[in-house]
Amino acid sequence: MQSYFMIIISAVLVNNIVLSQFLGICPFLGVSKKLSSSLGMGGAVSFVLVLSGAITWLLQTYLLLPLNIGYLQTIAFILVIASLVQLVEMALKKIAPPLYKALGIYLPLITTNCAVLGVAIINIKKDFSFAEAMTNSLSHSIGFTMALVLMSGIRERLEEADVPKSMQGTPIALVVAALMSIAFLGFSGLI
Amino acid sequence: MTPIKKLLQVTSSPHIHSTESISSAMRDVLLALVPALLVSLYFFRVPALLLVLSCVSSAYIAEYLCLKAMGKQTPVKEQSAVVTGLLLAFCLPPTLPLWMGALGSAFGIVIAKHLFGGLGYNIFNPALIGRCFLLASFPVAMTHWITPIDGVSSASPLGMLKESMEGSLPSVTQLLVGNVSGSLGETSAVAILIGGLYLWYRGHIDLRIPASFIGTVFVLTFIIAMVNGKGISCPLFHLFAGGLFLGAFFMATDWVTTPVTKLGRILFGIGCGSLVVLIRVKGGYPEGVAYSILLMNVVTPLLDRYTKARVFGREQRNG
Amino acid sequence: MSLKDEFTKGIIKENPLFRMLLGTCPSLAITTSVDNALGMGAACIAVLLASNTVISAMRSIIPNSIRIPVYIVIIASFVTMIDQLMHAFTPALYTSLGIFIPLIVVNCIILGRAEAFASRNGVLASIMDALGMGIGFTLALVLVSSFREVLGAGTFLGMPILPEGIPAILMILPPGGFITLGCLMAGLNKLQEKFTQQEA
Amino acid sequence: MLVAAGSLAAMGAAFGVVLGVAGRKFAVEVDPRVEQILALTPGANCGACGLAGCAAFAEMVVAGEVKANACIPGGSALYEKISALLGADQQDSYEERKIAQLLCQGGYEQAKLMYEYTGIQDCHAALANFSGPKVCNFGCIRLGSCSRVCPFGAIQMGADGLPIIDPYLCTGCNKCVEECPQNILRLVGISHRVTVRCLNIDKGKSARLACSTACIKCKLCEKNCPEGAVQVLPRGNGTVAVIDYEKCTNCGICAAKCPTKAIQIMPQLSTHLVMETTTHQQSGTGCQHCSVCSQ
Amino acid sequence: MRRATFRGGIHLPGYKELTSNSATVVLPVPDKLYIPLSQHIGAPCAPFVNVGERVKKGQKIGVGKGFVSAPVHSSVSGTVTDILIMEHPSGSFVPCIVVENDRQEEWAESVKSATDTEILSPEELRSIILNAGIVGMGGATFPTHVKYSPVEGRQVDTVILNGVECEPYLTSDHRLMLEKPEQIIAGLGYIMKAVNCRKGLIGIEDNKPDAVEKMQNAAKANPGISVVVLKEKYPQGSEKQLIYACTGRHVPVGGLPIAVGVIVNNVATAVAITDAVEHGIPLIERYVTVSGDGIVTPANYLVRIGTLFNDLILQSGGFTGETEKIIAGGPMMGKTVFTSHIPVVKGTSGILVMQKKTGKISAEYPCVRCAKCVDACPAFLEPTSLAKLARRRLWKETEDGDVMSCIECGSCAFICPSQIPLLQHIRRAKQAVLAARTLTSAAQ
Repeated sequence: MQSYFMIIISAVLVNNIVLSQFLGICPFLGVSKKLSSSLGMGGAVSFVLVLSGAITWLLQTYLLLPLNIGYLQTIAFILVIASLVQLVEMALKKIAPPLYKALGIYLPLITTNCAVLGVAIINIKKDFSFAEAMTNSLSHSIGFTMALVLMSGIRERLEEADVPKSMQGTPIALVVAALMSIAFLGFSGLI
Repeated sequence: MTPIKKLLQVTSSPHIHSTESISSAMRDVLLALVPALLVSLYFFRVPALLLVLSCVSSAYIAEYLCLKAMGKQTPVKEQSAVVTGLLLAFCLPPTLPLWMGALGSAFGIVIAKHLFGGLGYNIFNPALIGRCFLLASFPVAMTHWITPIDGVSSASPLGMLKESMEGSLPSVTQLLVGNVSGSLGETSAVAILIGGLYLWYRGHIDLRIPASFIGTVFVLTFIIAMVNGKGISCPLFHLFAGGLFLGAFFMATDWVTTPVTKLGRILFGIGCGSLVVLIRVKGGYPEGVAYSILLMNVVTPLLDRYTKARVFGREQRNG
Repeated sequence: MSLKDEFTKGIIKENPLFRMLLGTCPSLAITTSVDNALGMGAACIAVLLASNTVISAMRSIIPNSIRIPVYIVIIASFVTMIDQLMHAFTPALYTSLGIFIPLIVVNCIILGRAEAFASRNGVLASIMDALGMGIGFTLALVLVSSFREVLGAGTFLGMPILPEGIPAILMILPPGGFITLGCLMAGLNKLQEKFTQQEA
Repeated sequence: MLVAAGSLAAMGAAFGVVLGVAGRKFAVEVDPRVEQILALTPGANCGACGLAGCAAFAEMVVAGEVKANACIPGGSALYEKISALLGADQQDSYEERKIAQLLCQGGYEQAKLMYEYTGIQDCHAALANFSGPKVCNFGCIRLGSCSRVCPFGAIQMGADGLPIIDPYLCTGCNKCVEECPQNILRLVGISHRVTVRCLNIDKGKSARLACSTACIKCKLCEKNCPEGAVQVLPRGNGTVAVIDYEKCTNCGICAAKCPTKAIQIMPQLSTHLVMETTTHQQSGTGCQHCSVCSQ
Repeated sequence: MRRATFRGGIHLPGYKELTSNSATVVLPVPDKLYIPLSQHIGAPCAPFVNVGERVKKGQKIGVGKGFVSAPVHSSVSGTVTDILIMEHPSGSFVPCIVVENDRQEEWAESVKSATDTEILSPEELRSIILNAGIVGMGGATFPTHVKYSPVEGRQVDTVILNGVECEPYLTSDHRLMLEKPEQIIAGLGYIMKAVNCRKGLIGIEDNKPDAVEKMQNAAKANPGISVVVLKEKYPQGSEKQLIYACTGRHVPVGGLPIAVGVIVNNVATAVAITDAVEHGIPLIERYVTVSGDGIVTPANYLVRIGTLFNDLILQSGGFTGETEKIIAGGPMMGKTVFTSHIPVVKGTSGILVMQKKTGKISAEYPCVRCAKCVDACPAFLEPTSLAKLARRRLWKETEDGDVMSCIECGSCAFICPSQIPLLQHIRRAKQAVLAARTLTSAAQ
């Protein structure tokens, strides 16, 4: 039990995927201008991340390792993720059109979201069991969504701020991320 | 009768205004910090004075240069940078090299305040950003504590707790007076309380934040002490040791970076309190006040958004 | 557009990191030292060069509808090769870059150039484009990492520059990455503002 | 080696099959034109068209609920392509370029004030007090609401307090015209160079007392116009000089005769610049804050 | 005793001692009176007389169109010399009937004392009130008879008289309560009768203990009436806040007090009703406070409607120092006017003259989010957020932030340490929201 708790705390707070591991920076900077879109992006990434985490773990354990072709990990994983994203997109379109409308435009962006591939690789690197891998994927996606939502709250408030012209847009978002990251340093040592 | 010479002014009401202004409020904050400053000067002597001067002057110069660079009016009467510098100095160890204090002060003012547009627009408390920047950058210098008056190296009370040196813990009375090692302005809970209550009396701070902040820390540490079979001294120790009072009365109540709604302020305090206990008890640092307030600064926009008061007369039951 | 222009545009005018905001993840993660930045840059140049060449050469035979998966597979193959090579020949670098080597696959620069340039241009132009973009990216990485290494560790390429106790460790921690990149971007914005004003 | 190639191929095949099956199973009937238009769009999902992304835009265009020129980043090129695809008639009638003109010259020196306004810089807010600070109730409030709504930075407030409209930057978007509470901003075709820059309908005497450059209804313009294009006509509860652009030849006699200089003839705009800005205007570019550029 | 009050609000300096202790002066009637045809909320009146015609005191000279209107009466006998467009204290231009005073003070035929007021039915009372042209005299000038018209399914159970007078400087209601307590109690009795209700309350702030005592003594005449002593806090006199303080009820957003079974009237309105019911006299005069630091001798006056501000100011010894502002009403909610050549109307409770003070106006700072405005807002809005949205012209968002619930009391702008004109930004947003609503309803 303790170890699962540690995985969650580690992934959400201490080693936050965005603020300390630098994965998924592009959507973090790009889709965090509005709270609604950051929630959508967070939801879409979480969904794909957990699903791909499961499939890549199974693939690694039951196919790549037995066949002794671990070095094909990168190709195999990216194939899984790319197909998965497309599959999810098609399925959502058919099964849940409202959800598709909400998340649809974010899905294509996820293929090249390094958070998804990154977490899949971390799951393998850390020799997690399946349950641990799932916990890890879920916690990372929670951490991602949390960072995104917090960021968008701040950026909505920055809309009315008198930010110097050359700092507007991405630079100030990076500074906000830096200061958030300083605040998150407070969690270091929790595990 | 004096005739009307010029055109009359036509404006929108109200036509009278309270005498309060930003500068008068900042003056009150500075005044409220005086007791703690005097105590720290008594205990930590010349090094403390020099560090305070270095932080304050660096903050003021940084503020001046930033305003100049951005083509804004220079702050003739504005003491907000001085307050930032002073608050930062209060949460630094008295032995810190002066240049480090000045660097942290400038970092806080430039990065956390002026890049966001200056007064009123910052998301994070500049003084705390300065402190955490220094702590992360110079961990050795930032954790070197000395005892009051004689200035011998010694661990801070919370550090002793962390390292399980419970035998050598100072008494609660010592903590109240401030006769312990620690950051230069944080040690005396009583002096800070006096300043905080003055601010409250002047109407500048809302007691909701300090009360819920300190209350949460007390309740949580009390529960932990009960579970672990320790006495009442443990929660009291947590209240008066470290920067809890300074943080709760002067930093968690910072206007700019905390929620404007009443419910938001209570949640802010509870959040800060919980995070402090989490970091102190489970985390890697002995002290977590600065981080907890910064973390809640991050959440402030969302708190404001989701805790809006119900407008008078909207869906309220009459009774 | 001449081949020379294809080459130079990636270095300043369309610099992938500063102007097009591509590849931010590695440029924050691995810029703790100039060594890492050079290694990462080299790896990226190699993958970019290879993938651009191959995709440009094959652009007429890849069916449009499945082009993205095909590109990804091609890129992933090259990344795997680089991964293996680095593992074998530069083990120290391999460890310090860690997970970010396989993650070159999803570096937006590479897929972005494949989609935006190599799939529409000839092999030679694509090679120039890849070189320009790759060198532009590498220079950006080196710039960011120089600031961080000097200020955060007090060294440059491992050589001590600042005395002990002076460097602010924060700069090589995650916040330092964000701050350096943010301030550099703001600085470049400011420069460009001045530049355009002078032109006008 | 063989294992590697084989398993990769197998994986590829497996995913291909799954995707193929899924593609058939989850197929949603879509108008093929939607896909085609979607392919044409910039794909930035910037929302400048007012819809949720490019896919929504494509759907709405096919449904006819949105005009193809709503896509700002796509510009005229996209408009033409979509029009060709949908077979819609492209508008080919030449529309003269229009720019905003201020129909008031009551600057600080000309117009008298009733009171000194202090408060927020917004014309609507000032208007709530006795119809604005000027004695003349038909003129510019001079608080620059128009300049703040202009998306192209074409309106600057001049030294006399009146907005100055840069004819080369103005795209005729109508934003300022909608904003102005006094209705003294109008879109006028660039070939119409003579304008009555006063809308004061009060009697000549009170108009002159209010402002030194008001239309005082002396009818000198009416009497001197060789084409009969200028007339003092009833407007609201009073009268004011009005130009009939069907007849006006830009001869400028009325402007020369007008004793208060309420009628003005504008200098000819540089054709080169107008040409350039006209295309700029038609393609609808100019920053729409769609964030395409930052992506 | 715990004083009843509302949540939020601010404490203001009173400046009431300037005028509260001296008896009201009856102002000599001027030679010319300018009687505006619009002295109420609603469509303006049409003139009922022609230029050159002779009119008597209390004669109807303007009649309203529609239900929400109130007629206008001549306040002197004399000749109509002109009908012209004039400045009006509400900040607009309004047609006014100019009556030249013949000093005969000859009453119109319609003005006669009632023989027995006990037998009047609610309908008769309402028609008397309508014909007397009585409007809310606290400043809102809402036609009073409209308030008393029965609303389907709503029974009024409490009538509250507003004797709070929370605006600084103003003391006209205070003097009225001291000088005419019996008429106020009688008027409240007629109102209760007109709306069929047994309970009457008079709300007075605790800074007027003499008025409280006077009213408590007078209230002994009617067992249904009692005095509620309220805490001194601004805006205690605002309708919804007063109802909450007196009864604990919340008037719903966008609703009228009748929605919670309450009617609120000003004490001055009650006196006007007594005059109308007992003597048949329409609303032709009122109490006006003339005060401010720009006036030589501040005082309260009993003034005929249509008297120019100038006459009042002259009577008070004229201006002192450099005049900066003339305010019709109190300093918190009153409107500035640009000339003293402007008539007193039914809603003019005070005239304030403010002196120019050097270095008083300090620059506006950015908002520091101190939330003092949020704490002060009696409607529980977030003035700072609304003003920021209004500045960015996000009208729809201000509407979502309930900007229309603002009662425009000015507490936020008074308290703001950054000197941001919060209320004016909010007013601008309300203006824009209303314009958008008109547009949409026109489109439908």
